[in-house]
Amino acid sequence: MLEKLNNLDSRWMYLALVIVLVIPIIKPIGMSISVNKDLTQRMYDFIENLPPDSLIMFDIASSSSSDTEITPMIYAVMEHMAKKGHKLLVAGQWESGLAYWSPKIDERAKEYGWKYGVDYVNIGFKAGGTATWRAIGQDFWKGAVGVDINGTPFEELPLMARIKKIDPETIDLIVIYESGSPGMETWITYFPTVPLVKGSVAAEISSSVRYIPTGQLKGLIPGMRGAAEYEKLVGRPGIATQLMDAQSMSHILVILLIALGNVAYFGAKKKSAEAR
Amino acid sequence: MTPELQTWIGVIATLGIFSFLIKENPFYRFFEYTVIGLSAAHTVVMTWDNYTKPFWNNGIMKGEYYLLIPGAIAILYYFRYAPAKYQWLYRYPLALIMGYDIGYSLAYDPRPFMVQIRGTFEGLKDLNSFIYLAIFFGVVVYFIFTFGNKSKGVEKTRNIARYAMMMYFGVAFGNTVQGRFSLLLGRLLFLLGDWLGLVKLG
Amino acid sequence: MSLLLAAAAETTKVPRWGIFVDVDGAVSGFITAIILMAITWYFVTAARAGRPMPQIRKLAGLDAIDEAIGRATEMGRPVFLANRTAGVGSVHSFALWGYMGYIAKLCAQYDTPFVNIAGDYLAAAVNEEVIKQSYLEAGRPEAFRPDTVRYVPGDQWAWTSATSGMLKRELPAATMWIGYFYAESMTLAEVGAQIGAIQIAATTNTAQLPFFIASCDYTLIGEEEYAASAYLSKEPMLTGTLVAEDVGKIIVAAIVVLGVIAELVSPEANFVSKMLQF
Amino acid sequence: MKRTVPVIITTVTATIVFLSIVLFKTDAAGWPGQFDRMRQFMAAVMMFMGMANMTRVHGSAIRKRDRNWMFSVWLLVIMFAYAIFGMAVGNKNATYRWIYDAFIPPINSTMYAMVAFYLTSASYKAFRAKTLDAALMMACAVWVMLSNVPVGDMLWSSESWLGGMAGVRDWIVSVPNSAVSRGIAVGTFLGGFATQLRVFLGIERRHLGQG
Repeated sequence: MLEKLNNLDSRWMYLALVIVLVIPIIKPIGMSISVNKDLTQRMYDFIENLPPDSLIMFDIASSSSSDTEITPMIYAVMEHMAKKGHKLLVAGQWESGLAYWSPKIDERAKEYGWKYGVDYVNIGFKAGGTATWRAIGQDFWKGAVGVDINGTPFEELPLMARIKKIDPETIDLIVIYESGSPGMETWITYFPTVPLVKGSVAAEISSSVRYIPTGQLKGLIPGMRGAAEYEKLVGRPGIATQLMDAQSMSHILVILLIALGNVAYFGAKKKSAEAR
Repeated sequence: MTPELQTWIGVIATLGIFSFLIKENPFYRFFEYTVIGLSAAHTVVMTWDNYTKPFWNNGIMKGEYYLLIPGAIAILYYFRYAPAKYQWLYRYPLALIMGYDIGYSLAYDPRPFMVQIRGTFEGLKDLNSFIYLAIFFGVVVYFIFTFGNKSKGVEKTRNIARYAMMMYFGVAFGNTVQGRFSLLLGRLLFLLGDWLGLVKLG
Repeated sequence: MSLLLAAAAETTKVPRWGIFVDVDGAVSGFITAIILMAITWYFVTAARAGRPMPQIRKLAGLDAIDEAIGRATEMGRPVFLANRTAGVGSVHSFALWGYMGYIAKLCAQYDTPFVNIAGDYLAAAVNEEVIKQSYLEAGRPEAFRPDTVRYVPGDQWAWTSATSGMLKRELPAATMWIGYFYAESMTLAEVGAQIGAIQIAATTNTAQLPFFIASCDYTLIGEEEYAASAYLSKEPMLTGTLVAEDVGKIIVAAIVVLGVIAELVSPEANFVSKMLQF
Repeated sequence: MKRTVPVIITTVTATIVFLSIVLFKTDAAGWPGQFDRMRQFMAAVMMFMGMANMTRVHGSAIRKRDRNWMFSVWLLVIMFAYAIFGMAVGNKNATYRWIYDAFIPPINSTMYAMVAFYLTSASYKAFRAKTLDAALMMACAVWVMLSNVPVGDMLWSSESWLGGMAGVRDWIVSVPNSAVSRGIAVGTFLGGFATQLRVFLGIERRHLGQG
C-alpha cells in the first residue's frame, strides 16, 4: 500500500488539481481574507488620500498571459478611482498588453459613465523604449507624437490640455501593472519624484518589496491575492475574490500532497527496514 | 474567419495540449508540430519586417553602403550547409559576431555588479544587516572552487551557505505557486466561461 | 519623503570623467574588467608555463555525467542536451560547448545516440560543429546523424511543447538542461522525471533553480555551470581561469570588508562606496 | 587560416567594441550604436539558418519514413507557406494576424498553464525530508504557500506577534534571501566574465571545430 503511494501516478494528482480548482470556481465558498498592511493597504490609502480630480496614470507592462492576475487589479483600482472621482490616463510599455486591456478598460469606463477625452484618455503604445519615455516626460505632446491610441489628435481631447509633462504636479500617481521588463525601472530611474505604485504578478513580488521601505514604491498589489484584498477594500468583490477560494484550495492540495509524500516515503522506508 | 472560429480553434488547441498530461498522443503532436512550424515562420517574418527590410530600404538604399560589408560577411554563414570543403568559411561571420557580443558584455557586465557590491555594505543599521553580511560571505565562500578545499572551517561555512540557499529556493518555490495557479485558472476560465458559459465573472 | 528625495538625488549625482559614459559604475566597471583580465592572463600564463594548478572542488553534478551516459548506453536510449535561449555570443553557449564536447565524445565512444535541442538558429549551426569535432576525436565521424542537432524556434512555449513531446516519444535515459531557463524549467524537469531519465541541470537563473532542484537528480547552482569546461577537460589553462575567478572573489570579499569598516566609521564619507560608484 | 584567423577576428573585434563602449558615449549615432546596427543586420541576413536546419532534420525524418513522418511533412508545409505568405504581405496583415492569434496564444498560454500541474506532481515527489537540505527547502516552501492564502491568516494572524506567518515570510525574503541572491549574483558575474575571457583570450576554441 505504502509502496504504491510512494510511486503514485502523477495523473491522479492532476485530476485532483482540476477538481479542487473547478468546484470553487463554479461554487465559491467565500473564505474571508485579511488585507496586507504593508503592501495593499498602503496603496489603497495613497489613492484614498489624493484630492478629488487627481490624475492617475496606468502603465501596462504585462502580456495577456497574466490576464487573471492583472485584470482584477485594473478593475479594482478603476472602481476606487470612480468612487473618488479621479481622472485616468492609460499608457503602456508593452504593446500586446495594452492592446489586450484597452477594450476592457473602455468597457468599465462606460459603466462608470466616464467620457472619453474628458475623464480618461488612452494614449496607446509608443515605440522606442525608455528613450521615448524620457522624451514624453519632458514634453508630453511632442514625445507622444500628439495622438492617442485611435489616432485622435490631443487637441480634441480636453483632458490632455492639463498634461504637458510627467512630473509630480501633473501626474499625481503612476500605477504600473507589471509582469516583467521593461517595467517599473523606467519610472524609478527616470521619474523618481512621481509617486509610483505597482500591481505585481506573484512571481515579481519578492524582487519588488525592497522598494517599499525606501519609498520608491508607495504600495503594491501582490498577485491575485492582492487583487482580492483590493476588491475587499473598495467593496466590490470581483474575479480575484471569486478565484481566491480556488487559489486557497490548490495551495492546500499542494501542501497535503507534500505531507502525503513524506508519509509515504518514511512509511516505506520504515517498512523496508523492518523487512530487513 | 470569424471570431467564433478562432474561439473554437483555441478550445481544441487548449484541449489538445492538455491531453499531453494523460499521454503523448497524435492530437497533441498535431498542435505541437503546428506551433513549431508557425513559430519558426513567424520568427523569420518578424526579422524580415523589422530588420532586413528596414535595413535595406532605410539604410543601404539611403546611402549607408558600409552595411554591405557586414552583410556580405554574414552571407558566408550559409556555407555551414555547403560541401565540406567550404564549410570553414562560416567561421568568419561567427567570429565577428562572437567578438561583438564578448566586447559588449565585457564592457557592460561589471556595471550592475558594482551596484550590487555597494548594496552589501551601504546602510548597515541593525542585527539584520549583519545576518545579511554573514550569509553573503558564506555564499561567496561556497562558490570558491580551488582554494581551501581541505579546510574544515571552509567546509562548515559551505554547509551553512547551502542551508541558506535551500531556504531561498524553498521561498522562491512557494512564492511562484500562486502565479502558476493563476495562469491555470485563466485557462480554466477560458474553457468554462468563454466556451461553455458555465461561469460568469466580475 | 526625505528618503525619496535622497534616492532621487543619488540617481542624478553621477560622476563624469572626460569622455567616459555618465553611468553609475562605468569607470570602476572598466577598471574591474581590466583587473580581472590581468589576473586571468597571469594564471593562464602560469598554467601554460607548467606551474601546478590547484584541484577543483568536487562537483557531484559533473561527476554524474559519466554515470548518466553509461546508463543510457546500457539501456540503448539517447542522451538529450538542451538549451533554449543562448545565442552564439552568449556566455551560456560558451559554457554549453564545454559540456557538449565532453558528452558528445563519450556518446560517440559508446555508440549512444546524442541529441541537442537548440533554440537559437545561429547557435544550432555552431553546436553541430562542436559535436562533429567530438565525434571525430572519438574516431567515429560516421556516427554523426543529421538530426543530432535540432533547431526548434526559441519562442518559449513552442520550444517547450516540442521538447516535452520529444522527451515522451524518444524516452532519453539521460537529459541535461544547461544554460539560462525561464518558467519552462518546471515542465522540462518534471516531464523528464516522469520518463525516468537521469537529469542534470545547470542554470544561473536563481528563480528557476528550485524547480530544477525539485525534479532533477543533480543541479549545478549558479556559477557552477561555468566551471564545467575546466572541470571536465582537466586542462590546466582552463583551470587557471577558475583560479583567477576565485582570486576575484577574495578581492570582492576584501572590498566588502573594507566597505563595512568605512561604513561603520562614517556612512557619509564611505570612500569605498564612492569608489565603486565612480 | 581556418582556425587561427577566426580567433584573431574575435579578439580584435571584442577589443574594439569594448573600447568603443567604455570610451564613447552610448547613443545611436556614436560608434557603439553603429556596431550595434551592423550586428543586427548580420543576424537579419542569417535569418534563414533556422529554417535550413529544420528542413534538414524533418527532411531526413521524411526520407527515412520515421514514425512521425506525416507530421514532419505537415510542419514543413505550414512553415514554408506561412513564412512566404508573411514575407509577402507583412506581419500586420489581417489574415496573417488571424492565423497567428488563432493558434499561438492559446497554445502558449496552455503550455504555460500546465506548469501548475507539473508543480503539483513535483512537490509530491521532491519535497521529502530525506536530508536537512530537502527538509529546509520544504519547510520554507510550505510556510510561504500557507502565508500566501487566507488559511495562513487563520492559523497565525498577521495582527499578532512578529506579524504572523506573513511577517516571518517577509523577514526571510528580505534578509537571508536577498543575501543569498546577491552572493550567487557575485559568483555568476565572475564566472561569466571568466568564461568570456576564455574565448576572448583564445583558450577556448571548441566552437571552431576541426581543421
